[in-house]
Amino acid sequence: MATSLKIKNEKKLIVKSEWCKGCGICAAFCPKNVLSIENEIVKIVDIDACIKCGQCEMRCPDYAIYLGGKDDE
Amino acid sequence: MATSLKIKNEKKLIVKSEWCKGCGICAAFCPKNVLSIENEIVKIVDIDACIKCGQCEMRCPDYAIYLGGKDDE
Amino acid sequence: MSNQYEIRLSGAGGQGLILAGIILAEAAIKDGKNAVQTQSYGPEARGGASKSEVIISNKEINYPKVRKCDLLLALTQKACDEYIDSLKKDGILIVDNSVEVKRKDIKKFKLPVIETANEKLKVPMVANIVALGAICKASSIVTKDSLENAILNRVPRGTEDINKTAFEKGLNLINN
Amino acid sequence: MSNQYEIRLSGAGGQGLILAGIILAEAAIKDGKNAVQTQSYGPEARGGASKSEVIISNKEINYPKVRKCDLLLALTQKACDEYIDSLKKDGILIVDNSVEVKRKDIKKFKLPVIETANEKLKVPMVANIVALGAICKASSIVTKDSLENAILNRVPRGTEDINKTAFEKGLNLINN
Amino acid sequence: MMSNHIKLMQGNEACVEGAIAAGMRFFAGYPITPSTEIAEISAQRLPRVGGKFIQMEDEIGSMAAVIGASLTGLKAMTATSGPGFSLKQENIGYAAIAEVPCVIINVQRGGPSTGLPTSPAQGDIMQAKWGTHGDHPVIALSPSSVRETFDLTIKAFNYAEKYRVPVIMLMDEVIGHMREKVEIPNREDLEVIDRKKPTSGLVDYKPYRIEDGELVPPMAEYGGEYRFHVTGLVHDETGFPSNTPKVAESLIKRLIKKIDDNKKDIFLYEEYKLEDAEIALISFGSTARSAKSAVDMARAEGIKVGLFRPITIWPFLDTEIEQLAKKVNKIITVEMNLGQYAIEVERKACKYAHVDKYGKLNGELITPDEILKKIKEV
Amino acid sequence: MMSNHIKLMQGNEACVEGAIAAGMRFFAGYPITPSTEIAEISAQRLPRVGGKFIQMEDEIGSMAAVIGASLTGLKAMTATSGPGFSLKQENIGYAAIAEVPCVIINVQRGGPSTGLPTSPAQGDIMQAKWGTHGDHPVIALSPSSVRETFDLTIKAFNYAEKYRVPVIMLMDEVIGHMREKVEIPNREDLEVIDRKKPTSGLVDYKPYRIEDGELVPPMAEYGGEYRFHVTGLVHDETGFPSNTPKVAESLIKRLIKKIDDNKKDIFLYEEYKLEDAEIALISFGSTARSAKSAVDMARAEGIKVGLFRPITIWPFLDTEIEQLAKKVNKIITVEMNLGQYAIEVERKACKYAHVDKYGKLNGELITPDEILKKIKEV
Amino acid sequence: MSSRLINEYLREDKLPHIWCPGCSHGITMRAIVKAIDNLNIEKNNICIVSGIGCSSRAPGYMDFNTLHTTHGRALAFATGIKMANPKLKVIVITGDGDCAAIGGNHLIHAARRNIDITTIVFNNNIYGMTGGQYSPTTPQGERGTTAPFGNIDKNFNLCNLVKAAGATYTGRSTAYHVNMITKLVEEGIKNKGFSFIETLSICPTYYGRKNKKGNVVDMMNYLKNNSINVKAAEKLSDEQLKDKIIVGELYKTQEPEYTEEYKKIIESFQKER
Amino acid sequence: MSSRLINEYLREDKLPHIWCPGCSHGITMRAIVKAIDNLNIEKNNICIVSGIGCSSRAPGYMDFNTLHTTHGRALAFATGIKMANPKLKVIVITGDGDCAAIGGNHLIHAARRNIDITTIVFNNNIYGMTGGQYSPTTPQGERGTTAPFGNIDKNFNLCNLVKAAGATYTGRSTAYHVNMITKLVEEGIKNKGFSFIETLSICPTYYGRKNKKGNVVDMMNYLKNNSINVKAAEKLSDEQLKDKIIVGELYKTQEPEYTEEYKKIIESFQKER
Ligand SMILES: Cc1ncc(C[n+]2csc(CCOP(=O)(O)OP(=O)(O)O)c2C)c(N)n1
Ligand SMILES: Cc1ncc(C[n+]2csc(CCOP(=O)(O)OP(=O)(O)O)c2C)c(N)n1
Ligand code: SF4
Ligand code: SF4
Ligand code: SF4
Ligand code: SF4
Ligand code: SF4
Ligand code: SF4
Ligand SMILES: [Mg+2]
Ligand SMILES: [Mg+2]
Repeated sequence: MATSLKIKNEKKLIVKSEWCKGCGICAAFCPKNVLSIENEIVKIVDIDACIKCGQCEMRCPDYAIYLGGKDDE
Repeated sequence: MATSLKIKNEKKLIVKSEWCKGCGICAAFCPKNVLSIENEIVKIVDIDACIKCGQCEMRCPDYAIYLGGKDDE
Repeated sequence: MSNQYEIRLSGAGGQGLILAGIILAEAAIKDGKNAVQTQSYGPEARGGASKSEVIISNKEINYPKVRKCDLLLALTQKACDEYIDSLKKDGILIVDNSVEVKRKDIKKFKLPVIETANEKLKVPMVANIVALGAICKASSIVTKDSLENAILNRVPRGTEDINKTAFEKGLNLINN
Repeated sequence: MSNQYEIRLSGAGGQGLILAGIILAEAAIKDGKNAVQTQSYGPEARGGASKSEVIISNKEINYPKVRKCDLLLALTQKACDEYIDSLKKDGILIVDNSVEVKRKDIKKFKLPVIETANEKLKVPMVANIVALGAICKASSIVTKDSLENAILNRVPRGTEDINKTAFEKGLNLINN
Repeated sequence: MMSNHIKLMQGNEACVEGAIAAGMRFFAGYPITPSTEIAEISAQRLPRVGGKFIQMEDEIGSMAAVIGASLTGLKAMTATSGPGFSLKQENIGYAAIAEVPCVIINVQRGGPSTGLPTSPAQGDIMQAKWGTHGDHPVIALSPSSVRETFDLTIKAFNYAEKYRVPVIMLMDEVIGHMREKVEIPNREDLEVIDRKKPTSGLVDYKPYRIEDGELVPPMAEYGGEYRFHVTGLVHDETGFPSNTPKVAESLIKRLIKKIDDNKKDIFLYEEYKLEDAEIALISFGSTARSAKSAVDMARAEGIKVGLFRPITIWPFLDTEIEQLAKKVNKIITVEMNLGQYAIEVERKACKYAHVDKYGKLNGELITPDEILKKIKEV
Repeated sequence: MMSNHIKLMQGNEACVEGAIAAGMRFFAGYPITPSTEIAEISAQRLPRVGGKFIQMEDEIGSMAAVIGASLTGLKAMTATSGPGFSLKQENIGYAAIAEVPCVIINVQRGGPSTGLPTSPAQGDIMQAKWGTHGDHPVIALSPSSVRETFDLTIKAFNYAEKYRVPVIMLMDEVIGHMREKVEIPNREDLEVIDRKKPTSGLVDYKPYRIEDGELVPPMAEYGGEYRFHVTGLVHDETGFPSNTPKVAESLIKRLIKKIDDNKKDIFLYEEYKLEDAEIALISFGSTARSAKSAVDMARAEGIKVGLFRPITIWPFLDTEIEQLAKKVNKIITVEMNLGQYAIEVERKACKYAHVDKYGKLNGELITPDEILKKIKEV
Repeated sequence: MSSRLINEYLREDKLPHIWCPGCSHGITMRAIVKAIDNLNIEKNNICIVSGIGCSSRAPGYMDFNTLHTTHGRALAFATGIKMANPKLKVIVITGDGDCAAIGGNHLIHAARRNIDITTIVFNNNIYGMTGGQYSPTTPQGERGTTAPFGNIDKNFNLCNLVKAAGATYTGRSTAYHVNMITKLVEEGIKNKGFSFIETLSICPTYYGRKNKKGNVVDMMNYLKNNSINVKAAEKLSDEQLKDKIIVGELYKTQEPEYTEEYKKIIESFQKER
Repeated sequence: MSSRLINEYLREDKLPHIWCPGCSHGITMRAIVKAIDNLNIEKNNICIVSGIGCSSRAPGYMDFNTLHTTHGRALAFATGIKMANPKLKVIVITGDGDCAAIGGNHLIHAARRNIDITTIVFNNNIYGMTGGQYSPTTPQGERGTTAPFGNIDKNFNLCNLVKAAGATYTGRSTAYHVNMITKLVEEGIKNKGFSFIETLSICPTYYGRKNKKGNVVDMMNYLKNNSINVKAAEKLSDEQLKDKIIVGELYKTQEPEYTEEYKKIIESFQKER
């Protein structure tokens, strides 16, 4: 739980689609329905709703979605 | 414990000295000091004291002492 | 060796190409021919095969792997790029219409295999059967009856109809 | 090979014959000779060895096992019966006085080895050292000094005196 | 129409079908690529015929369970690949000295160690004979086709039961995984050999007593009429351990002799276009298929080459190879290793013919073209 | 007086002393007759020199622990006998493909299986080379005396470290258990070779990169400057798995070549009275002692016989045996098995000399008289 | 580009990894790396050891000293490493097949010795790599390719087994409870002794398909909905806990550590001189 | 002549056995045979399996179907036998080294499967046959030839381990408490499932000598004086139980037995036809 608290809000949600295998985990467990799977790849569908909780990053088996930014974590 | 009770009193204490290795267990745990070890072999030293409890037989690692008789056990 | 027909079915894991290979081989056997089917494996058994090969012949088949093939099916660009060179001159190439091909010295059929399965039939899983239909039409290596028979024998119970349809759609992708 | 002296020490497990063999070999080495000691094993390492063999030579020793021996020690009847035939004609036999021997063509020493240890010294464990004393006197294969030295080197600390006495008793069992 | 008996079948499947036809009623195994299908299909098939399948905790346990099951009278088999085959070695030696019939399938993959787990190889040829410690007998067979896998699995059981010996099937990934047209023979047409049971009285029964003129003792089963002791120690005819040099020598020599004296029965091989050949290829398993193609290709170019295909790998086809060497000028061994069978060939052939070897172990089946090239070189 | 350096020493003890002199600082083992003293003495000795001893749960674990320890930079050894040697095979193959230096002592006893646990044998000669699956390199040495056991254990470590290969010491019960006069050399007089460390930069470090003209990659250690990956899969010079046929072929070929190309350095043997010999005995380990006695006995009767004693068992002394075969008329191999080394000898010698074998496996050391008889027979 | 954690601790050039879409092995690997990051351990002082299996492929992606051994033997190799160089933090990544089937003996003996190794088992209740055979943790009645009629083998409770064998730290989490994995691994590494962390994992490709467990998300939801924290579980009856996955720190104690004890022997000789 | 029990159930021509004077293996062997006699099982329906060790030599003396296997593997051989012919009563005789060191994996897996095998371990806390090396049950601090400075390995509590692995019956007795061995073996055989009986044994030759435990009688007295029945133990504190040997029936439960479950699969196909 410590982990998600640490994430600061200036972070940006980044998708690395080359690594995405479209499993759907991130989308299913995003508390804000920010994500959706289209053509077996994750898509950000509602970035404004994103609360940067980091759950998608934490559960993505392929490290294809994460909160990044200048001062990386 | 069932075992020793079953043994009937008409049994005879028999030593098979060829098999005895003189370990001394029978003598040590005979409740009536019937046995003794001499020259690395068990000897019956006080047969009259024997209550035919069978403890010697039960603990002899070499089956060299036992209660036997006509109607073997 | 000249009456030996060598077929390579390629694409991504999960596209059912091993099953397609098995069905092709079984159809050939129904036709009274000899057949050998092989496939390639990923790390240990995982990963899944990305290609399946079938050799059909009237004689004994010795070397069981496909070398230069007479017919190549490629459902993805990657597969096509990797195997296109193994197709014989004047060989038959069946590719999904999403795939680009440069070679000219071959008989090329660029067909909406995946689209047919996904959009016409709404069952992506039957792309392999659509492809078999096309192969049947493009070559004459197995008879239509045997192939249909082999398909119906192998597909899961309850899916016979959709597969039959897929097969026919595949046949119809090539009109000559 | 003729200057090679072969010794077999036999008896029951637990009589310390392996140690005796080692001591003999070490004494020979102290005398500047070559020596090889081997032994026999029971089922896996258990059981314990019933014989120990030593070859002493001025030259390289090749075959390390004792064949026909020059000297046989037998502390039990069983051991004597088993090995008596391996003693060379005119070889030296040292047996405990409890042991019966028929062979005549040998130099026989029938000595109260065990009795000396048990009754004179009250330490059954030193029978092997008593025997070494007898061997030393009966043969001249190792010098008394080296043997005594070797014994004192090998026996457990604190038992030097009793072992020294045992050795001397052994020497004195043979008076010539 | 495809008859009921004609099927497209995978090599590993044919192995199980052959085994069941031979009477296998027990399988213990541990999954490993590329042999896993043998376990999987056995799990499916055995309970249907009243047999037993068990997945053990490892390969050592599998081999042990197979020996245990065989001692109760069931025909028993295990299947594995390189790493598992290495682990089974200790207990294979046990089966050899205790003379417990069993069949061990090794679908060879690229070694050493984990190596190339999904690629074919023929790198365990020597291991099949020498993998366990001490001199000991084994029989090893190597099929070249799916149908032959079926047939040889039956033979493997037959040899195992007849000679009370572990029999090893050296398949390879290509043969194990390829599917091929197979005509399954009728049950009635199959020769199935069962182990010989003792007939002696209960009192004077000795589990390892050899009857006059025989080399293999009849075998009772646990749970039957006779009670007996089995050990991996050197033992005499009573089955109890003995340290006597004579007993030891005669036991091990008999174990070897029972195979050696029956080579005629055990030697299997195929000759292809050897009648007038000047060059002989020697190859087995999947590479023999490539070699056959190469022979045809070479013949088409007028080169007089033929193929000798050992089916029995162990005992080594000594007399046959010597014969062959006398007939041809050159021998080329073709195997997916660095020349293991070649060692034995050289030993028997070197006086009579030049022996050359072609080996490869890059995870790919040797092609006919490569062989043809090699033929032209020598 | 006996000097400090002159001692009566047991073979198994000399093995440990040699190992410690060579720099062994890790031993993992599991007791088994007749090798147990090696574990016991290692347990006594190692902590005194700052080394580590561990008794593992079995032989598989022992072999694994030895490889693990070696990867941290320690010189590591294990010791066992037949059954344990069979169990170690899988991980010996791992050491071979991952190129982890280690020494495995096998004090041979009577096999197969539990066999004759307290009796000598030389039945694991072939297993030392072929016991694990797949083609792979090993070096195997066989001492004939207690002193040589000391020396060869040092050599075993030297080869292991120099060539990054598992080295197997094929002792036998006689050599392991006999006590003999030994003069232990001074530390300064011993040649001890340590593994070559990498010198490349951290960034472009590749654990299996071969420097020009070399065949053995330098070796870093876990916990040092470099981080690296080790696997039993076929791998490229980065140490990561690869399925490319080229990578596979070149890896395995290099593994074999690094030994083959250095045979000169690895070949050890002794020649005894061979100058004018018409008959050559070939024998190693304890039987070579019997053979030497037999040579002397035969010479005394005017028979021109000599002894060739292989000290290096694997790689096979091919050129030397061929040379020998050209020089003599007859060769007799003498070993406590049914003729394992003989197979290799036959292969190399058959063109030039008649090869006969004398083998025995009844649990007793072959005697000089038996050999003499055999000499007279041929 | 990828996140700092991935960039710093994984071998990015080896990614994307070979695991199937939705395989939870990637989730667990990241959670472990996160624990190492939280503990701030020097990368060169870490050695990660695995056996063979899908899970055991993890070390190949992790930028530490890494060792991919033979099937089932990771803990025996690791024991050699830890004994030889006790300053290394040794972490074993293993699968249910690797550690509990073929590797069971090394598991109980490493636990018994209380050697300072942290073992994390990616328990997906199946042999993934060889294609879906049942494992010693496949629940009774479920299917695998070698249990076509339902598995009759009882499954191990690995944490109980390892505790009975002598481990001084055990914990269980699931691929859904990622932060808990990280926390348990941190505690496991900190424990001077043998630590065992079981992570219930999902193999959609084989276990999921064979047992009709739905898609990847269904399987994750199963883990989410059927887990209960050990603290909460204490208050419930056995009946109520039936079919529940008890997660959290299960056992923790302190006992002499193996390599420290051995060090004392060595030191006793150094003093002697 | 010898007693009826010996005469009827042992192979008298193999006696006297090879065990050392005072070795308790002979006592335990007799106690087992007594249990069989009490249960009146047909000799041909019993199969006794062992590994390698002094203890594992027992089957050679016992007049049943007997199998002396490889070191550590008795339970795996026995599993094959029981699966193949479930009507056989399969009894495994093993040593602490044989079953808990090299054979540990087969032990926990046989327990897990709850296969109907009765395992009796002759636990003398040492490897007797190879000459006194420490075993996984040698108490910490004690000596063996490979633990010359005192054993730093923690020892297994075998009954606990096997219970955690899945055994449905466990019990412990000592070579002094002979009738209790017989009773436990009887109950173990009657239990339809995996039963495990630990008998604390004495090895005067190695364990006794190495650890200055006195003579044979002293060692027997130790067992006598330091044992406490599990019932009595329940009332005592951990402190009071320190260094005590808890004897008696330790665990008993009922669960599906492996070969019976497999039989159901076979029968389902027989019905099908
Ligand atoms: C000695 C040996 N036996 C069998 C195998 C085949 N094998 C590879 S991985 C594996 C099982 C892996 O299962 P698990 O450890 O649960 O890992 P997963 O793939 O499920 O993550 C098996 C049986 C092998 N490589 N080596
Ligand atoms: C594979 C293998 N490893 C080692 C041995 C050597 N060995 C024989 S018995 C034994 C230990 C026996 O100890 P235990 O089981 O406790 O029986 P005990 O002799 O104490 O009754 C060992 C290590 C062997 N025979 N086989
Ligand atoms: S969890 Fe990762 S791999 Fe799965 S869909 Fe989301 S981004 Fe793609
Ligand atoms: S950071 Fe949280 S809210 Fe934003 S996309 Fe990821 S899971 Fe959804
Ligand atoms: S217990 Fe048996 S062996 Fe021991 S002294 Fe008594 S009779 Fe002899
Ligand atoms: S039966 Fe009882 S009283 Fe009699 S000698 Fe034996 S132990 Fe003593
Ligand atoms: S097979 Fe299962 S465990 Fe292996 S990568 Fe795929 S999902 Fe993961
Ligand atoms: S060595 Fe120990 S266990 Fe073996 S027979 Fe002797 S006393 Fe018994
Ligand atoms: Mg798994
Ligand atoms: Mg023991």
